[in-house]
Amino acid sequence: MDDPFVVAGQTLASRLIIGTGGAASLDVVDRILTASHASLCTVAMRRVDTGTTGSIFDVIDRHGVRVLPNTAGCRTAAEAVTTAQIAREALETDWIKLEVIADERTLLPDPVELLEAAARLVALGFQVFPYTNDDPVLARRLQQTGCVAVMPLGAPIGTGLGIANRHNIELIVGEAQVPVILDAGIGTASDAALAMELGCDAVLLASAVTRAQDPERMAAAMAAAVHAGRLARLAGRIPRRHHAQASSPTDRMAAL
Amino acid sequence: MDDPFVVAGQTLASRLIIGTGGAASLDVVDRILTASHASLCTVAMRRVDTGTTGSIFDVIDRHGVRVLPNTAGCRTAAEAVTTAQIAREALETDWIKLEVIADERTLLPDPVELLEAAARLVALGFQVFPYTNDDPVLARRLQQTGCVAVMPLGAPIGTGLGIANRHNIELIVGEAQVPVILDAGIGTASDAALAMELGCDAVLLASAVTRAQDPERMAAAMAAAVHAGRLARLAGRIPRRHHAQASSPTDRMAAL
Amino acid sequence: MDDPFVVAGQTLASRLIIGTGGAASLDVVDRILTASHASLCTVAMRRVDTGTTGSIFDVIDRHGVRVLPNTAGCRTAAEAVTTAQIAREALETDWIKLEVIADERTLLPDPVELLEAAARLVALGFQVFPYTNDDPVLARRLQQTGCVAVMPLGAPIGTGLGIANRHNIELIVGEAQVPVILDAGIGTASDAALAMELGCDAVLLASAVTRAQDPERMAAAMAAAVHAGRLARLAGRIPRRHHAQASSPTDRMAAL
Amino acid sequence: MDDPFVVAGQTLASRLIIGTGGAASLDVVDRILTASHASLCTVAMRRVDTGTTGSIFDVIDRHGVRVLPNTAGCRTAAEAVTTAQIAREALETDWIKLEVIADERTLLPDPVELLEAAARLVALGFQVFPYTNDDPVLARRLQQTGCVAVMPLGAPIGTGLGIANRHNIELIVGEAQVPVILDAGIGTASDAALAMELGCDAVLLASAVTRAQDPERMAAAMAAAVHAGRLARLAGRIPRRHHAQASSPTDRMAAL
Amino acid sequence: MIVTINGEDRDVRAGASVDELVAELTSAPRGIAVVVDGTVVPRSEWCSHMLTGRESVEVITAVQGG
Amino acid sequence: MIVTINGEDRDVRAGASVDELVAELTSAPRGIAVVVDGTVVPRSEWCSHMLTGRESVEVITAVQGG
Amino acid sequence: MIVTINGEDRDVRAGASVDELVAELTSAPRGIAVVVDGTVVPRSEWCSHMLTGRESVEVITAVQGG
Amino acid sequence: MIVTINGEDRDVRAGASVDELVAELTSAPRGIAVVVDGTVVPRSEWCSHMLTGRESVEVITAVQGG
Repeated sequence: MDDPFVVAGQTLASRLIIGTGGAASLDVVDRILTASHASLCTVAMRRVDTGTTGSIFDVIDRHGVRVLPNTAGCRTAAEAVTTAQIAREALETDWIKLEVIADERTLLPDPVELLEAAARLVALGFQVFPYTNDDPVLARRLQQTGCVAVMPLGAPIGTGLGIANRHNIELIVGEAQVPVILDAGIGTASDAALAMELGCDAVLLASAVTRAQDPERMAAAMAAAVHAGRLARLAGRIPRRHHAQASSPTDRMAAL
Repeated sequence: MDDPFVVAGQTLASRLIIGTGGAASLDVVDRILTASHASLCTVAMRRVDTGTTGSIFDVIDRHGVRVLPNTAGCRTAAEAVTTAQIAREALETDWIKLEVIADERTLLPDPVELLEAAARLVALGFQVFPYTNDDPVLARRLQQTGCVAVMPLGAPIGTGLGIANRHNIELIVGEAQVPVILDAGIGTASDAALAMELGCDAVLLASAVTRAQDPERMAAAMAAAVHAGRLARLAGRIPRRHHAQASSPTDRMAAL
Repeated sequence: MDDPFVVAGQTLASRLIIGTGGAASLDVVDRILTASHASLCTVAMRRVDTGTTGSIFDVIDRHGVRVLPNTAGCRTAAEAVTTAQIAREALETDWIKLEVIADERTLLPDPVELLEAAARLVALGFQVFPYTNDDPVLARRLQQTGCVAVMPLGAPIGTGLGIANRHNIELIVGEAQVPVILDAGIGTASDAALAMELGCDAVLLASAVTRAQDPERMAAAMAAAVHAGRLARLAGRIPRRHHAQASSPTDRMAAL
Repeated sequence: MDDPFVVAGQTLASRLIIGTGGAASLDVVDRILTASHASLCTVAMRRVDTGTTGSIFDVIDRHGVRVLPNTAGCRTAAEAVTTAQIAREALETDWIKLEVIADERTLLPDPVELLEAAARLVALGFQVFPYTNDDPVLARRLQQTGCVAVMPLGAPIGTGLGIANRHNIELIVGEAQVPVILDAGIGTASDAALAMELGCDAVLLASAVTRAQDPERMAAAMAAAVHAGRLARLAGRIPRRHHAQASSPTDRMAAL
Repeated sequence: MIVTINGEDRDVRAGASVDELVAELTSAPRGIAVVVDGTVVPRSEWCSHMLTGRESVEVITAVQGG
Repeated sequence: MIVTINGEDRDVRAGASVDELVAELTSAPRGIAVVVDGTVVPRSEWCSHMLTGRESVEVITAVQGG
Repeated sequence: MIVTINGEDRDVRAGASVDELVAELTSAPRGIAVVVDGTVVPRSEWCSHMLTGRESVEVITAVQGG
Repeated sequence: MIVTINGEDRDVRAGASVDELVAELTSAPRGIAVVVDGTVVPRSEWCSHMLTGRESVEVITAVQGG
């Protein structure tokens, strides 16, 4: 592999990170992980449910993927910090996807609480992966705080609207000192490819795969799309032109 | 393969068709064909150049790809018909990519000459693949004429502007009785994935690969993108939503 | 008026042309014409309905607007030519909005029948205003045929999708020898302003006003939007920049 | 006036607010104010320049427009607060356009410093008009702080990129308790109309007018565009449709 | 005699002119064109153009549209 | 004694350890963290951390999410 | 005595008031605010606010901007 | 005799066949079509199709394109 994806000091084999939420069953998660070739997946931290059979751990173990717990549902820095500590204790990882949302309707991050939580978690030794909006300034501040990546949204969680503001993603990528992971908003494969073409280092998505009509096939689609977008970024696309340019020779035409 | 691409009665292993124009050398074409896994590529018909060494045939043979000659540069139905006959005689194929352009600046097809040429070539026993604009009515007429595929543009040749009018491509796909091949305008991988997501059966591109900074890598990108877009189309994407939808459980949260 | 709109040798006071179809009543048409300040409006030619009271002529007379009959509903050149002759006889005008549509679902023009009809009508002495798709080549051919204007669509009739393909409209405007009138697809005021900014000479719309919740107010909106877009075109907009540029002085700041 | 624009308890006759920066001379500002019919314009606070002749006050007086001083160039809450106090002392107004930018390249607001400054200025009795990014959460927080309006950007200052993220503007408008003024990014008239159609209460722009090739004419364009967009918003646009809908009757056609 | 007017068979006076026929349909004949068997009949010929029966006549006017 | 576990009051053995409490809830205690009155109790202290009653205990694990 | 006015050291009359200082800079003192060592001096205090030397004074007005 | 080949006048043997003419131009005649005065000459007729002079001949092959 001549194009490794390194984040928080670890090399990951895939630039596609799978969020496991929204899948109809653990079996679907299992098949998604197979089809996506992901090497990192997220989980949420919730109260033990004595009624459930099977565990996300069985699936994760089977695939040998690394786990990235999140703080989904937290509304304050304090909640997020405690949730991160719970995750570290439960999962023996100091990686944390930091989510501090402002409300349930938009699920958008609260910039103030997010920054506060990031600073405290960095101080506590966490490797912080913050889910953030697409504001280049907030992304910069999160990096200054010591986050190991920044994870701007393309559009609000679960909307499938793609990348609403390419310009902001380009600005974030243009000055980033840590990996940029496009998180949230992806609806279909071309969105994921575009994220990579804009220069993101990886893509994190859940609903686009888990809630697709055929999650397994969509997982394969996303794997191919992230790969395609990365290659295209590295290959250097042709410039956009206003006028046409022939792709067949304009000389040596037969006189007919 | 559970999703074969059949056109003109032939099953092609790849939904990516490579235009060979614009590549710096035959060696580049060779590497593009390897990286793209294409099973069909276009060539133009031009006067024999006694000064050149090597031949496009050597490359084509080496890869075992089928060849699709074009009528690039033709401005009238008469020129195009003769050029198609030349191609059939020289290459022993009745497949022809029909291009009848209106001018050198836009390289857009002339609808009247195109229809006329298509009708004559169908009558002469050709398998006609017309390069057309994105007008659903012209696409319909070409099908009624007996073309084996329709090849609408995303944007003018060589511009890399992507798919300017998604709505038209959707209308064409929605009523097509023959394969729809997106031809021209593709600039990068996400454009190709999008074409497939809109329901196109295949993508034909040249400049986006041959004129990329690293043509070989872009060829691999396009192969992955077409595959990704096709899978995504089949997988059934999530609907676009105005409001967010959580991908982590909203119940069983810890009280912190 | 230092920026007259001249078409077919006539100077029109307004660059907004109103299609009267879709309005709930003649009274609504009346109020739309007042609010829009239009100086040209379209009508369709239909069988006399002995059951109706009032006439579109009363409204037109009251406003002193010029009338532009159309050939809406015609599917062949022959039908369109006869309809134009009917209109000329009935309305004593040789102006004709030429519509030759291919089907009822898309209402898109049939390029072949359209060109044929245009040529015949020009030969018969009509001032032909063809409703066309956004193909720059077809627009060119219609001009060569002797049409006094070209009227490309922004999107299919009644869809309100705005201008689907700005690039094509720019190409048409860039080489036009006659006025370009954006016809069909306008959904709201900013679409109409955009059409003018792209260089169109006028905008023709019906549904966007007649089917708006408040047609009278939308008519006023469109009048203002066309005016705004025209002024902006003439004023010369600022270029798009990737990076910001301050609009307050960066020197002489207080040291605080 | 049946549609008054009320902000901070004042009724303004125009929904277009002019930024005076970037104009080549005070004479140009004068003509822009005439053409735009603005009733509010911004100024910056800078060191007295003994070498200049004429004063922005003469122009402002002549037009009877209200003045909205800004804190342009400030990078911290402290600087912004002092600048606001300077402005209040100098101009005898407690209205302040609050800008706290993060860097000179993007001129994007720093969310943390902005919130801090807003809170302090509200406590000091100012009527705070914060220039903010398009984050709905930050907009909400600014309102909770007591700002009398929120002024989200369409795109970074001076870029002319229009409204990069319509979805965010719609989210902000959808929950706003105070007027939403689109500030920054406007490039041309249709952008301004669009802002109003999305539900903004007013538009503030400088470069789009002051740096246009013909500032006076562009000022008139913007006035018309803001008016058009507002009317269109109130008039209720037609829904977007995938398929066409005829605007001429489909019955009573002649049999030809 | 029977004439088809705007798609409906009608019994009209034998030898009726186009002019009469229009007058029967509408009292305000402004903005009207008449097509008899596919050919437009100029208004100047309405009085002199007599119908002989079995013609297909279209009497057309302008309505809201476009 | 009464302890609130995951939001429900439960009657548990007086002096029960966190370890016992977890064992009662789940047979496969992998991937679990315990919070007592807002503070995470490290796994190494589960055996030694005795409950005295009236605590609020959260027993948390990983589930599909994100 | 030396006072820094708008970033430049200037020699001003010992004991000069803010009012005098502004008058020296501009003949039309409308729309002006004065900051001495980071604190805004209200216009009502310009006459009474005497400088003692070494102050940093900012004399600010409105200009095109925004 | 003079024949125009691919736009250039050439002196060729009187009575030369298309086959000879192609052989002169290229040693690897695969993928080639010949047009004489606007009509494609099938490969099967190359040997028998003799030129008489003043023809316009196009010798065409496939190149990168499209």
